[in-house]
Amino acid sequence: MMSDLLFYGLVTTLVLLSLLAVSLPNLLHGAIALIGSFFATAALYIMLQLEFVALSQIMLYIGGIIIFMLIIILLTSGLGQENRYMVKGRRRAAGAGVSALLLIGLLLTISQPSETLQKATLRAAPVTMDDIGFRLMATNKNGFIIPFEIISILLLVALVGAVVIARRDNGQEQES
Amino acid sequence: MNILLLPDLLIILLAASILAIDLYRGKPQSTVSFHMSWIGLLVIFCLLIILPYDQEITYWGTYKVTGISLLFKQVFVLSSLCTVLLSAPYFKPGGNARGVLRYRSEFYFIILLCTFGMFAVVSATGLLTLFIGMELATIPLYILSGYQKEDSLSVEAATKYIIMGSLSTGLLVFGYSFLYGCAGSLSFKAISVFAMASPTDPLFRLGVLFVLAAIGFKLTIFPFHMWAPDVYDGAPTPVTAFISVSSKAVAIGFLLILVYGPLAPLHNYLQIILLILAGATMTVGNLGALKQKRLRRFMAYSSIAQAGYIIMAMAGTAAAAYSSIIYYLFVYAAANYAIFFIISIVGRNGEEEFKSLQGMGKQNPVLAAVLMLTLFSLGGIPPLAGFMGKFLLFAAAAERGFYSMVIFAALNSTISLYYYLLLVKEAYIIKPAIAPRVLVIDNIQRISLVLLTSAMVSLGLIPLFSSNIMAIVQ
Amino acid sequence: MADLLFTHSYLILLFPLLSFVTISLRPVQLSPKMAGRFAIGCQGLSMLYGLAVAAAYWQTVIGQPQLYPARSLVCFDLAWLNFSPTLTANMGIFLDPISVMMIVVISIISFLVNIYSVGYMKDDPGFARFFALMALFSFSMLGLVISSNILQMFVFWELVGMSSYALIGFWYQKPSAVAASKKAFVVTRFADTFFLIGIIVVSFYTQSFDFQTLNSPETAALLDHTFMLGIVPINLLTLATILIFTGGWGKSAMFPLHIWLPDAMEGPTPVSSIIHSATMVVAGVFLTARMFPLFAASEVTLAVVQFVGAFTALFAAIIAITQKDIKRILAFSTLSQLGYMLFSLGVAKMVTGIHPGAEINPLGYSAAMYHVFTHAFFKCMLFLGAGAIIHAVHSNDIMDMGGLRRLMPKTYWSLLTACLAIGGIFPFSGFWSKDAILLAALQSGHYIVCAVGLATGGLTAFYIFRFFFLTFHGRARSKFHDVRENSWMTFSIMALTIPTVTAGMLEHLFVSEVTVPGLAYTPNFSHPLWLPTLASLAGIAGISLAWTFYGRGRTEAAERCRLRIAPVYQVIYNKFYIDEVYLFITHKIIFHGIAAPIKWLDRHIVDGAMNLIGEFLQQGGKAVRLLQNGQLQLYLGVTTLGFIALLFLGR
Amino acid sequence: MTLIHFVVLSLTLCAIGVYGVLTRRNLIGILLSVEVILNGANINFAAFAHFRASDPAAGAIFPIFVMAVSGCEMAVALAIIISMYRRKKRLDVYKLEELNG
Repeated sequence: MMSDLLFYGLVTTLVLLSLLAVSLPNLLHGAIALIGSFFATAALYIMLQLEFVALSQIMLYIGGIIIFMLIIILLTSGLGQENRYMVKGRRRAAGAGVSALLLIGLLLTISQPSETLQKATLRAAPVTMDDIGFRLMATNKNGFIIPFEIISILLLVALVGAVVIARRDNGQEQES
Repeated sequence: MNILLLPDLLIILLAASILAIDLYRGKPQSTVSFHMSWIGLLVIFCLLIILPYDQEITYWGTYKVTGISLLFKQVFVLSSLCTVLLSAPYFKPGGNARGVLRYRSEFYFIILLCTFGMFAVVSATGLLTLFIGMELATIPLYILSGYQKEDSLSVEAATKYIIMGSLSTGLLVFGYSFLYGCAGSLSFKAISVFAMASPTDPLFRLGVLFVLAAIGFKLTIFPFHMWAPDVYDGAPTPVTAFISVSSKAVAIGFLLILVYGPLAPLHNYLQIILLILAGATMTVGNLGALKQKRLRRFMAYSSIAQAGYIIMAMAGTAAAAYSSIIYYLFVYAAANYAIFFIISIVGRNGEEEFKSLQGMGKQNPVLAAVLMLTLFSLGGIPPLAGFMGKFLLFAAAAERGFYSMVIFAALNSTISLYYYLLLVKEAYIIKPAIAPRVLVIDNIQRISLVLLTSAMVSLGLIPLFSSNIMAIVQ
Repeated sequence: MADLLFTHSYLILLFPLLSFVTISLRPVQLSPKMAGRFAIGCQGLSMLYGLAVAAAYWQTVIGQPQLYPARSLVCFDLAWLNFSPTLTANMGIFLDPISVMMIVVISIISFLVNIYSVGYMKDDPGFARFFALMALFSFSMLGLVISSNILQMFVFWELVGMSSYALIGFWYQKPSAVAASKKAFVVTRFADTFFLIGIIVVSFYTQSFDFQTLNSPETAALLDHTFMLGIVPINLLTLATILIFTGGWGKSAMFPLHIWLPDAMEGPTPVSSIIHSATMVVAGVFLTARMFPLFAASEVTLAVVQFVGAFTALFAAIIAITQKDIKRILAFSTLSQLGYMLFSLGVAKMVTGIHPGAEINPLGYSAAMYHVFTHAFFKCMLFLGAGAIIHAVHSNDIMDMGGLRRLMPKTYWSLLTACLAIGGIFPFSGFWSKDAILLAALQSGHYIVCAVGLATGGLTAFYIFRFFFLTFHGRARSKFHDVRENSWMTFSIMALTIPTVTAGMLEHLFVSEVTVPGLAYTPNFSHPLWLPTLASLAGIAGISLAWTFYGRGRTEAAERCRLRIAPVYQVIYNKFYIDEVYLFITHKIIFHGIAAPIKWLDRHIVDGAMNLIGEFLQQGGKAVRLLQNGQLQLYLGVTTLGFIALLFLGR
Repeated sequence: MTLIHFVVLSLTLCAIGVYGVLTRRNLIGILLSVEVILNGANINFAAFAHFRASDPAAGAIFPIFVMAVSGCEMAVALAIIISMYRRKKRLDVYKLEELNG
């Protein structure tokens, strides 16, 4: 009962914060709302007994990506003031209409009778950090060593690429 | 350890060594990385040809090398090789009217690793490898399309590309989550078992539709094609060529793997959707191409239409679809790269537009003839390879009795012939208003064009090749 | 010896290909003059080899009917493309009476036209290119006729179309030539689309591309079932054969797809002579003959062939009467003669059908092939002669000519034989082949078609002698400078008189040997004497009429007559406005602009529909561009909406 | 707290993210909205792993990979945006209109 209350509270917070994140006129506030929604998500993960995922959520998402975004927002604007571009009401309405239609479509699709949902039962044993670590390094048929290696390559490429793109060249300065 | 994994390892090694050597001899004008890349890719291609195609080995649970995946790898390596050769003048001062590209070694490094990502996609046996491979095959393209930093068009293209792309990634992840949720596991085998047991489950179908939409984005299927004309137009030309061939090929590989692998029990359900999408896509591509004036944008619409033809073949049986599509990819790659080489020649000191082709018939008849041959191949005129390719694609759909679709596609390809002839007209007939600029062709371009043209002619005539694909697929 | 010849029969193709490759890719530097000589040499070798193969074929196959009951021989047949384990396309050489006949015709005519072209193209800057393209054409045309399967044939078919496209637009500086080449290409390609679909349909039902399999009764039986397309019942056999025939329809320029042929006369005259009269346009007739047993299994298809042929024969002859451009007269004449060949095929019978009690009668088939043979020579010569005249007087308009008899005596006498032949005057070759065609129509009981043939014969004699008298007789109507006959050109023209005069002797050969494949039946060739008499009378009447109107170079009588029927004449003169209609449609489909009169829309509902399609395409193109307005969020919105549509579609 | 709740939640987040993608005028704002979509997908994974999967560890691992990938994507995107900002001095998505047709 208690957990249900907690769940609904978390869900409400999450949805509200997400809505704020996408609609607050000041981007900086939006980003902060997003951080809040990510904390709520982390809490949900803990309720689902996926502590490791919750940890990554906080460390990777909040600690890495969002902070990075915040820095860029600050870099490209004086404290988010310049980012208040006006959005016309018509456009908001169109966007809201399309996303509402999307939600209706999605919910209609899953509202059909489904075995998957009916057979859903609570799993007994929680996923431990050991499990995750072993699976990531395992070379047997359940292992994920290959994706793990590939993602390291991906990180390297993204790093190199981001540097190349974002770097200010000498020639470019002369031009502009 | 087995020799079958060698190409994949070699390509990573090649990329790493290019970056390492660049660190030691980091002169901006050094062409070491260029020579290393193309020689390395050529070696890998030769290796791919001599590997045994009748074996099937799974490495560490999630990476499987089969004959079909090796065929796809051939396409990817060839495409990268062409891109590397195509890009050579773009790094030289005066090599292109849009300005010079910088960071040569990084460019090749990114291209090579992107190619490795494509390798991973066609070797995947589970959703995770598929996902990461697909991302490795996509994220570098965002970087590459923004490579021409001085050009605001290039930056705009990159911005549009990455934002559309990240939306599609979001859809893709949603799709994976539903597939995983239904099957309870990430492996294709488990998904296949679930699909067999309950093919009508709405959650499962929702996952499939999510994945289809996301891959439709990469494959430029209507209505997910919107990014393509703008990105093709804005990105540097070698990158456009790479996106138009490799990115499309990997998306097709991805779709083939899913449609004929774990989702095979849903084929009856999927084929209708695929056919509708195919018909819409080829129509939109052809209509869009009718009124273009810029070469790269034109190629974007042309390749959208080609994607439509390719999807159509997926209504056929597995063997027919695999063999016709892989064959068509080779043909398509040859024709597209030939066009892009010609664009790069024209673009050396002029805009890459239709009117820059004017006067080519007089000035360089051989180049104009190559252009005409290529366009005829794209338009599907026998005995060029494009005809055989289209014939096989149409036949794959006809085999299942979708005659009306085949007729629709054939009429569509008649429209396409019209706009391909527009380019021929531009090259041969229209008199340039100003004196045409001198076309400079360097040796790399000349040799590449000769090879690509002979490929276009011989792929259609020499049976060895298509029979080989057929044999491997079966 | 004969076996050796057959084994290496690919050499017939190889020589022209060698010539094309050598001249176009220039591995050795050839001066234009040498290129011409080289092309002629290759063409000559190909001709000699072709004749040798024909002789060997005569001796071996026709001479030993017990060994070769089907009268055909597959020289070799290599697997070329595998489509599936059961379906393989081959690349082979197939010799039977009609392909051997075509080899002889094509190689002889190519050779002579090449010689002619040395004179005709003498000072053209594209001299070498011309010979290269001609060699490419010969290669593809020869490949077309000896194909052993339909896919191979289609490949060569398109190659032929491509080389024709390049040759019509040979003088690409002229906008009209370019427009004509594009028109020819798009119209024939449009028809070929249906041909290709026909091939796909047939091959997937029969799992074969091979002509021998396709022509077997089993194939016809396999295809002969009816399915419902919506609410319309459609016989698959009829559908498939009509689809395939559509390819020939376009290539042989039958009404209403004939519009490209008169315009194709923009090419150099030797091109018109070989491609657009003697060989390529016959491809449609050849295709029909090649697939005849399958076509004949469907009565509807044969009726279509017959009707299209008869209609075009009459229609084109009427238009030809009014033309003033020398090459256009001949172009319409070609259309009319092709119509003859097709309706002749259409009246041949394999199954008793339309007229109960009528027997199997393959005479039409033999007659059509015979007419292909004779027509090739005399029409080629007519074009070459016209080319010589144009070359000499630098004008295409017969109203500017006259009195050329004394200036060009050799051309005059040679052309006279050709005109007599096409006019159907005894004993020239055209008389015999037309006689056989009329007889075939009569025997099979198609009296109306027979009457159409007779009437067309009279018209033919009239328009061809109108052309002849206006050109050669009377006084010169404009000043000519320096009219001389070029010896390269006159040689070819005079050489062609030999078959024109003597081909009549081959009638019995054609009737007894060139018969429907797989049908052991010799046509009944007994004549009622009144038929040839009537045909001759029609021809003579036509000539006399032409003489009264235009003899001695007069034009006044005709002018008077023309004024009396002025409105009708105007309509005919403008080719029944067909070109205008097409111009209108194509402009709407292909070129935007030109606000066409709305009136036409009402009067020609079909054209209106076509027009609508074109407009639709253009508007669609605009819409796609409009949607692509550069606004990223619009793109994102379209993508999302597309996904929503997919959700509802996938439910 | 059952599976269906989580699925509805994640789909709602998807729609919210799409709304943001369609209405945000700032490029970084669009990227923020994409993060909302990805977050929804991750919740979906976690929920399926918890309630249904025969292989729950995979469902826990996938979100971590998604986070890493989205990190890469953001790094590249922000680099491109910086490059863009340098040329145009603003990040207004309406002004991306040089390429069209």
